[in-house]
Amino acid sequence: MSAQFQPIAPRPSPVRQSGPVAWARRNLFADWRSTATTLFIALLLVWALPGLWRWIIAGAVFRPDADACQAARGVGACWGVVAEKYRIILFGRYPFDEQWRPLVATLLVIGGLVVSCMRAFWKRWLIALWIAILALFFTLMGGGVLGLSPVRTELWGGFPLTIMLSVISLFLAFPLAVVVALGRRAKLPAIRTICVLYVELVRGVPLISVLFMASFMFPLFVPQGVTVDVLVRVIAGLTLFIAAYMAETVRGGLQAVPKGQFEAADSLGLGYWQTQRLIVLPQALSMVVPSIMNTFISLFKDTSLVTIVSLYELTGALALALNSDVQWRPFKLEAYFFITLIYFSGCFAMSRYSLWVEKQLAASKAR
Amino acid sequence: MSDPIIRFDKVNKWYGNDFHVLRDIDLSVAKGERIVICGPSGSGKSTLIRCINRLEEHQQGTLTVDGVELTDNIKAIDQVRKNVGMVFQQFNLFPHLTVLENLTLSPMWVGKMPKKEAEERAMQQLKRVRIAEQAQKYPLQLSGGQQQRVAIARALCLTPKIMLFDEPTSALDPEMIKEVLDVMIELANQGITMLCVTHEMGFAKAVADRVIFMDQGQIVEQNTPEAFFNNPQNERSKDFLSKILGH
Amino acid sequence: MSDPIIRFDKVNKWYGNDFHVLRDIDLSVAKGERIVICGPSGSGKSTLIRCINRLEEHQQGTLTVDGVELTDNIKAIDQVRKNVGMVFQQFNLFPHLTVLENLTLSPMWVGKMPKKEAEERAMQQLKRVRIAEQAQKYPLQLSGGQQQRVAIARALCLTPKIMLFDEPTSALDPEMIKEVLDVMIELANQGITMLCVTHEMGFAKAVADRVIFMDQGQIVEQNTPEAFFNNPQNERSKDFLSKILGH
Amino acid sequence: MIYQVIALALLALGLWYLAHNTQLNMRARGIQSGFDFLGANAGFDIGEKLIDYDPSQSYGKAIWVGVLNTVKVAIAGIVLTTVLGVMLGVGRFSRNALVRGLCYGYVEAFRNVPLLLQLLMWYLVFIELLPAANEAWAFGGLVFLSKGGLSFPWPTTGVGAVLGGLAVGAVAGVFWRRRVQKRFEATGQDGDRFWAPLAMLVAFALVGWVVAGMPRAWSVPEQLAFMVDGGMALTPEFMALLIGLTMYTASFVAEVVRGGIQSVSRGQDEAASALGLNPRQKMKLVVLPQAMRVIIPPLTNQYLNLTKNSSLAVVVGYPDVVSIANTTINQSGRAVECIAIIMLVYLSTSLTTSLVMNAYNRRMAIKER
Amino acid sequence: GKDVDAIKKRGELNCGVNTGLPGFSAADSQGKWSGMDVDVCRSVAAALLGNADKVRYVPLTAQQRFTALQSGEIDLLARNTTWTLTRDASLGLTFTGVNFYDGQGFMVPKKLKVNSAKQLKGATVCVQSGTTTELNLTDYSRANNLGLKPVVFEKLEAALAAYASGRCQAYTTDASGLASSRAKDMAVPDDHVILPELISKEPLGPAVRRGDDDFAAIVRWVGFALIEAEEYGITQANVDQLKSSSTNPSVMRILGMGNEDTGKLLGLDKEWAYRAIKAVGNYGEQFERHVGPKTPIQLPRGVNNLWTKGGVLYAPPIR
Ligand SMILES: Nc1ncnc2c1ncn2[C@@H]1O[C@H](COP(=O)(O)OP(=O)(O)OP(=O)(O)O)[C@@H](O)[C@H]1O
Ligand SMILES: Nc1ncnc2c1ncn2[C@@H]1O[C@H](COP(=O)(O)OP(=O)(O)OP(=O)(O)O)[C@@H](O)[C@H]1O
Ligand SMILES: [Mg+2]
Ligand SMILES: [Mg+2]
Repeated sequence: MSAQFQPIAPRPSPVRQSGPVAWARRNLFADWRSTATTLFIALLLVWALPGLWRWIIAGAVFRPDADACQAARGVGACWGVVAEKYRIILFGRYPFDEQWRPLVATLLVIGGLVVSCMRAFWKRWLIALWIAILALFFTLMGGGVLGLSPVRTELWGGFPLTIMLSVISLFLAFPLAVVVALGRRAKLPAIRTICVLYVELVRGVPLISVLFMASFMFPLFVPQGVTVDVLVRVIAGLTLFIAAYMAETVRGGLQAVPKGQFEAADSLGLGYWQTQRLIVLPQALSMVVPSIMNTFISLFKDTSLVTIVSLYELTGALALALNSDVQWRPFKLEAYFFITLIYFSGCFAMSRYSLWVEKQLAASKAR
Repeated sequence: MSDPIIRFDKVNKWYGNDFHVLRDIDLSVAKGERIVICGPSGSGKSTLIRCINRLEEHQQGTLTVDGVELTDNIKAIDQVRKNVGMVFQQFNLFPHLTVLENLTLSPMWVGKMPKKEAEERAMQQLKRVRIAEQAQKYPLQLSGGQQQRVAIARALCLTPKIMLFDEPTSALDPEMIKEVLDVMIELANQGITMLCVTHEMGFAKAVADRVIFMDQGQIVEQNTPEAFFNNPQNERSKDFLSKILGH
Repeated sequence: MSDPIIRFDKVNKWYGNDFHVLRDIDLSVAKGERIVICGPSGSGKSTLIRCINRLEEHQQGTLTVDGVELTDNIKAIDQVRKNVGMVFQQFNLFPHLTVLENLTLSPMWVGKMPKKEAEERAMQQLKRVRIAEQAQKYPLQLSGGQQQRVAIARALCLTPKIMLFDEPTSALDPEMIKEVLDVMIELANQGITMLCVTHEMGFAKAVADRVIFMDQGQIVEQNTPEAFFNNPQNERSKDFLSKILGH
Repeated sequence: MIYQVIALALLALGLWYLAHNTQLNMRARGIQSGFDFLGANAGFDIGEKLIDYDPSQSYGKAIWVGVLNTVKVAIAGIVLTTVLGVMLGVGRFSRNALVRGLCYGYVEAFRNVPLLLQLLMWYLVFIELLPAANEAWAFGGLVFLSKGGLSFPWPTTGVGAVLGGLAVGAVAGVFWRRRVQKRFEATGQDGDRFWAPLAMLVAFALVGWVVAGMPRAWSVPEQLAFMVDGGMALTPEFMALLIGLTMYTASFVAEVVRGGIQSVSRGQDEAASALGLNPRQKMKLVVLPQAMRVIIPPLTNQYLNLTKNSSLAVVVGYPDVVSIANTTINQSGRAVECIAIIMLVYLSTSLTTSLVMNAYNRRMAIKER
Repeated sequence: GKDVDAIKKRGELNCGVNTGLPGFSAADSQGKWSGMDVDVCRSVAAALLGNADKVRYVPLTAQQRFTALQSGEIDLLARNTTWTLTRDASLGLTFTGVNFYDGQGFMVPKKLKVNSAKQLKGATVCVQSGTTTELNLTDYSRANNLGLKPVVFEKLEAALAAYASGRCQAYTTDASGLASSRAKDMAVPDDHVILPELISKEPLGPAVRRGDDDFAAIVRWVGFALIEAEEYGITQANVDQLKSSSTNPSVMRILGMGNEDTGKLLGLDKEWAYRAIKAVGNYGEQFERHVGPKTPIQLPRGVNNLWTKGGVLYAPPIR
């Protein structure tokens, strides 16, 4: 006697909400204020775009021809400066004939980064891969074996140096950050205090004073006669600096692991280190992947400061390329745009990626 | 049946373009009627009652509340919202305001009522839900049951003709459920029109004039509580009831 | 009564310096006994059972579990935890591990069992809770009821002598509660010692040997389920029962 | 316990080792140390200064000038960053897609490029594109813009009176708002809370000017042989630093603001709608007060970052504390001491800020059980 | 001494030089360094290590230089550094002599039509920070009541770029630097003039860290040897020939011929000066090669001539 349930078949919505006209109505001309704003901005663009177009494309000089550039000044950009100088900008003072080596080395590291970004490759062998990549990187850059002529570190420069500084510092800072973060949550007050002091002190000062210390005062702190390559000292400075920030990030992740996880681990009889390693860290770290990405982005940008302590990474190499060349120096702005583009593409790609990871994490949480 | 205060007429709603969440809903609610809505999770219960004060908008059919048809017209929506009180599962009290401020907010800013008068009315409603002594505390300093009672009082401060409840007890501890249900039963007895999404069968039996069972965006069955619980007409309702009453 | 497997002897516990949460608890649990603990929120039920595997430590009195007295001695605690399985209200599964890995974690790392053996045992337990087919999924891909059953299986993988349940069904949707209760009833029938904090009276009636009612950190009343539900001896229990059975 | 003792001992040993080496090294190399040099004659001039300073004064004073310069750019930067950042952050929620897009584009463009590079570019733009100081662009003969900077007229007298008028106007504005609030509470009738107080500010400032005898003695910049003199001048170094810091930090502030607004749960918004509040009331009464709690801590971090980043002034030749300390290092050779001073300056700003912030957070914390 | 030992052990001399000052120290795009200051490094390396190429150049800004020397980052500072009392006495370093006598001047764009520094009233002047230049500018401005406004840059290049773009009306540094910059760093050198006033004495010379007098002596005497070489007409070209055939006792002493061994007293072998001359030539040759009238920098020999030719170069005798 009881009725059968008869579902009404779902129909598609009568109000199609897509289509460019509908979109524009909702997003550009919703009411008079919106319409006015749209028109105002459109006018601005109409006013500005042709000039920009002329400067960037139409009136620009693309050939490495200084006289043509000089003639086009004020009308069009001189991209010729990039065509002329890109090798010094990208590789600094690295011996000209050997520049394929930094190129290959950099591509290797970038490849490694791309691979590491893919979830499917988050396996144990990734660490081995990185060790291999870095070993190759240094072999290629430094030479001295396999018939490669030796190139000393002070000749390393440009983009490879930028990449190397950021990647190495990140790798070194990471374990330190984990230890400090765990230390900040330890029950032992002495250890906690040390960690807190470290983090707060480092975060309180600007990076350039840390770099200055690392590059010029370091020898005062060690016994006489001991010398350490300036590159190594700068990396140490960057590492100590970034680790303090990363430690806070990791601590955030640790705090976000619910108490219930610890209790469950306890009730299963796991010890402190087992709990940290098997339960807490995997969850905390995967939660903070996006923030670590962001730390990496700022590290990548911050490496530009090492030019202040006379290392010729990308920004420094640009100064090297142009400052002493009267012919091309007037076109610094164009050269700046060139490396801006490099930094921007790197950072933008990474920040997009970190957003994507964040979404993935949120999705996996919500099932 | 007197003139209905709420009328759904072939109301359809979609989320996005494809997700058909309310399907051909026809429903009339008379003044003073007390309705309990139940059904499996995701069946569209919340969506249904949120359409009534236009927290969600429907795309097809007509929905008339207290003589006002709900369209894009902002005036009409404001008009309706003044007459409809709503209580949420998660209470949604404003944590940065005291209990009293939570209650006077709308009367003062929307109803343009002087502060003193608004506070008097608020205290009345707080007494009605029996927590007048908590007026100066902040919401998060109260227990769940108390918070939900504040939420009810806040809705009552609008002097609404209709009260909507969306699973008001499901975020509460067993003991607190009773506090809240008691307050709701009192309200029901005062003759206010009431739509309540809940699985508290005891409550349904005690106060509902009608139980509505929904599944997959449709109203599958509606009946008096006795008839519905003792003798569900539809396969789907039977199945559902066997599960939630089974233990 | 045979030799008790759990013995509270004048156990007292404080949170901080002032908050006296367990007061002079005396309780013996015999091997194979099935106990349901109920009482108002904040009465110390959770604290009581969490003392048994020392997620909380007591400050006064002696607590002996399976012949081991619980003190600061880490060895003893490990010993006890191996024999006591616990199921939490919020499941507390490890979301980054598959169901199977959740189950084999403790046998492998604490019990030093080879992986294969641990997995076999895990599959057995998954079958016991009837979700063997979900072994390769991640916890968050399962429904609440399934998650809680995994949590039970995980506790069972310790081959515990005692199982503790802290409101195992209260975070579940009405429809899922039944799944979990069914599994628990099966377990109970297999004769494992069981302490369960719950307000599911149906369950208590079906399987409990004894119901313990707590209030303000004390055991107020203990009795067989029939006696307790039909004829509570204490004012406080009467009051409580009237509330939770009232609706 | 054992771990703690070991850790402490290791730390102490490490520190001692470093200190010991430093001392040995300095002694071996005959480097003088100590802070006595702060009293010695500095001998160099500083291009921009907020207080009287001349080269015959001490290093200490010179560094203090640098600290004030840092504070100047930091405060100006913080104010501008806040305004710009909030506008950009709120713009992300605009109903107009162009506004949304522009705000998004801005944020992505500016936060993904190193600040150093941006500073260099701004400075380059200033000193390349503007006319030379001897042929400055003049706007009405009053405002001059050139490679020498931005010069504009500045009253030589009566500033105090006008400021006094402004203060009175501010008080009057506060009173007005209080009256509006009272009337609102009494009758439910809301009044104007923004325009009237603003009018009062302007009016009282005018009154102040009149009371001071309507001074017309402005110092007006004028074009000299190879510079613009007089009035108030902002140097290109300062402007490049300020604009660079502001534009960069604002992109982060915009994200903070956006996050804060998004953090207010949808339930709050819905509850407010259900109570009949209109969108503006919702924003003002429900969303913003709650968003502020989320926004303030990261916002403070951005302020601190801005202050720390102002140390990049050295690349554009603005005499901030780092730049002057570096010069001091060079003239006096006291590297360790000067670096210590730099760190101390920055640490004390961040510590003070954190203390203030913690106090604020405690006061604003939502009261819970 | 220990520094000498350390350098020998390392087999390389760490030499601090300017980041880029044509004629004194500048690297070409292959990274090859050259200039007067670079020759100081090379000659010392040749004398001490036997090979002028065993030098690691550390480019330094004015601000970094003393810290770098104090901290041991470099062994020898050859970076157009002015010898002053304060620096000599309080920085823990020793100046070993002067390799260029200079004075500070101003460069201004020709179109300003200024022909004396006294006309620069109120002008903005670009200057590198942490230099004596900065101090002299201040003194001069005060003494003549000019109210000059300094704009101070960390790096020479930045200061120059700012001047070149017109940010400052004048640029000030040592006259040699002005000439060098005018020639190499200005798009059209003739658009700029160097004003006649020299407002200071700037004896530029190499400095070493205190604590190893032996090393200081080596650097000092290598410098003297190159001046003496000019006096006696020893050049890079004829040094080999002279070494086998000269009979002039002074020349023989300098080149370590016969049983003359001046090197022993310095802890070196007897051919130390020979190697230095062979590597970089005598002082006059260096001057001609790097900054002389035939170079783009076009500096006259002026005071930097031998005392016998009206200059102030007067090396103590090597004996
Ligand atoms: N804003 C939204 N956009 C898209 N889908 C939504 C949205 N809100 C709800 N839904 C979906 O619509 C369906 C009905 O939702 P609704 O909240 O009305 O169900 P319900 O009957 O109240 O369920 P519950 O008992 O779980 O509260 C669900 O499947 C839900 O996932
Ligand atoms: N870590 C803690 N620190 C301080 N007080 C605590 C802590 N944990 C619990 N309490 C307090 O101890 C009392 C007893 O807590 P317990 O969780 O045992 O109660 P319960 O009977 O399980 O209540 P419920 O039914 O709400 O779970 C409560 O008042 C609680 O607020
Ligand atoms: Mg719902
Ligand atoms: Mg509990």
